[in-house]
Amino acid sequence: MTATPVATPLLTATDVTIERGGRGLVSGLSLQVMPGEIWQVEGVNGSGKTSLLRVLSGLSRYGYDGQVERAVPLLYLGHRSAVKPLLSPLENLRLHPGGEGDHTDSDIERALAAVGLAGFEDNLAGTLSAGQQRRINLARLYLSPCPLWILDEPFTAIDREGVLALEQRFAQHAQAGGAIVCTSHQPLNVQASVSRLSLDRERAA
Amino acid sequence: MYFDSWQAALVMDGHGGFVWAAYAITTLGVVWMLVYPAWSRRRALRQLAVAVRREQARADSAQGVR
Amino acid sequence: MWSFFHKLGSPPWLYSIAGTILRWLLPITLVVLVAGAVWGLLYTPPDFRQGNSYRIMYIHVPTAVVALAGYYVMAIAGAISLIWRMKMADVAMRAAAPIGAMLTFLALVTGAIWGKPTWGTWWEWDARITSMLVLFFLYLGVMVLYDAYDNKEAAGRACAVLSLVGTVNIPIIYKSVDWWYSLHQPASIKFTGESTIDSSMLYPLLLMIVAFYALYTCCLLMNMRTELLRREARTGWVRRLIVEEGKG
Amino acid sequence: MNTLPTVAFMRRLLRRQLLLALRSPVDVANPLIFFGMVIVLFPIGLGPDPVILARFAPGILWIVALLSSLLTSDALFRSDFDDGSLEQLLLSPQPLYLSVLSYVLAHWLITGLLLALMAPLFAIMLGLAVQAIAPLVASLALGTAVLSLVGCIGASLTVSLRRGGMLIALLVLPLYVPVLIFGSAAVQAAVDGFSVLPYLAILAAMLSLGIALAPFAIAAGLRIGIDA
Repeated sequence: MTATPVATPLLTATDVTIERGGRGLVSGLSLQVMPGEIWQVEGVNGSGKTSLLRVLSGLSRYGYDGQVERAVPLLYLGHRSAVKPLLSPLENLRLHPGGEGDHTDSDIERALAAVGLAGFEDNLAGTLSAGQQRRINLARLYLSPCPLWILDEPFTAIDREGVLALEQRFAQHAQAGGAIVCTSHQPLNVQASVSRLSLDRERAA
Repeated sequence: MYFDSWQAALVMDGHGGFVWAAYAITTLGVVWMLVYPAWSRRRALRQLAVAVRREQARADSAQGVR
Repeated sequence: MWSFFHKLGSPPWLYSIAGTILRWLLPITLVVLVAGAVWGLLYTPPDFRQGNSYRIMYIHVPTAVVALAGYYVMAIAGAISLIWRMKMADVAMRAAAPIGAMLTFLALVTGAIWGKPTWGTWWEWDARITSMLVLFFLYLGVMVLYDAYDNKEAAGRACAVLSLVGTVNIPIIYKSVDWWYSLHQPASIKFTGESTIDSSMLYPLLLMIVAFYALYTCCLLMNMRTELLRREARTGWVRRLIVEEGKG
Repeated sequence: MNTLPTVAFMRRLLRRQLLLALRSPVDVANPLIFFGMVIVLFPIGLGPDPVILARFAPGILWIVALLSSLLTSDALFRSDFDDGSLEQLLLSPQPLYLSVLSYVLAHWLITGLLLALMAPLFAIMLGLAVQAIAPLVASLALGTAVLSLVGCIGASLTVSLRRGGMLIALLVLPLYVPVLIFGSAAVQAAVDGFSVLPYLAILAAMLSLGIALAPFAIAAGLRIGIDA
């Protein structure tokens, strides 16, 4: 996807204010995510990272003030891995409620191999470990055509090689003109410009 | 008045018990519908007053301590 | 007009306007209620078929009518809060539920008492009473659902959806219960569907219906004021209010 | 960007629900076992006299079918809500209004239709007149579809609540009343030898009203539940 002449932002959030249980988590946040950018949202636990991501992804439509517009379809990977234990990884991705196009079995197998699940395609997801189940979810990063990714702590329960592979995938996605907004407790070392958004500074300001 | 005496009004040719019972229960209901909100508003105000006073005390003690 | 609609959204303004309305509406309501009751009880002739027991109609019919209307008021408030996201409409819906439930309960009790002299049983599965019972459960459903949610804003929205679903279903429930009653019960005394009601009985009934509508409005406004206080507890205008009430 | 056409996406969701149901046959069998067990309670409670049982059979069969359908509506969205699939569904580009219909259809196929097909067995046990068995199956098949739609509304409003099970019954049972009225009346009419078509027509009318309106409430309920 060549960068369009004047880069239109994939995601624009204007003056977003989120309050949870009386505590002001985010106030007056404005954000523009341009193609090729990777944003890392930092903050201590409970600083509202997940709430912000849910608002940016359009999952929570109430409970916040301000405007969020998404110009492109979105891939959201949350804390929970959206994997049905009774289905095999192959079936999980083939029948995914995410609504993306139909993927051929070979695409799915290639994606599962990329996240290190080669050979596990047909066991029931219930028999796999928690880390492996999260990888089924992460396999969607290799399948989904959506340019905008919003990832909530994608690296939890993933070992070191897995993290490295994912960081390469992030860089590749950013270079291809996609954009990523993610939260993570460890700094991202990616061959791309990473913009940081710290929710602690936001609240302190 | 349709009834010639209070006695007749009470008895209502035998139906008085039902009629007056129904009116009594409805009166209780109406009284409850009117009294409950007023009472709960005053209670809410009292609770808020206590909360404000406690906040004040906390703020003063914080100043005092520093 | 638009400024009025906008102002309706500001809690302190609504709190004070409700107060002023109540100051004159409440006494009028009480007077009309007592007048209607006395008129219906003592100054109207008995019904040639049912004798004096029909006097319960002067409280059964108004409570039933306003209870049903109350459900629609609640649903409309819910719809406004859901569609235009007006907090005040959510307050109104929250305040309307218990009043409607109480009115439905009163309608059921007075209907049951009225049934004893008319049919000889305390509970007669008459069409109107059965539909009223279903309406009572609809009210309970809304109140229980509100209580089940921890996040009270989500609770308000969920109740708005439920009460809208309820309003769509109420006409269907009433029609099907009417049909069900006529299927199993040959047309005996049609309970409240008095075909022609003598004018001497009609006027007190209309007066009582107006009285109960006024009562509903008063209770709604009073409940809304309490609800406003609870929701706006940390704002400045409530603080000033507490200070005034403290001195007053 | 090849998002799936809506109908294909609905078919995918339906296949997914049915595959999940097949993978846990116990969940499919539960409502049927419940249906059978509760039917057995009535002769024990009312006495074995076939005349009494036959007279109440239409009502009993319909009430128990209604309760079985209610029993299973709590689990409709709960497992998807717990493992995060529901979030993905809400974020999918396809209209939620149509996606929830495949959930309802799956629930009806798994519980409603199976109940209707099993009902003749229990009808015979209760001594229902033979000519009323076919109308019973027809009215149950139609009626449980409406029950699934309304049950789905209850499920979506309580999806985020921990103890949603009992709460659904209170929310949804008042809305079941019209379906029960015309469903049992259809079977009663068949017993008395009258034509069943008008009742089935009314049930079908309720079904079409439900298909048109219920998804709005279900979609709204899910969006509210996810955000609670």
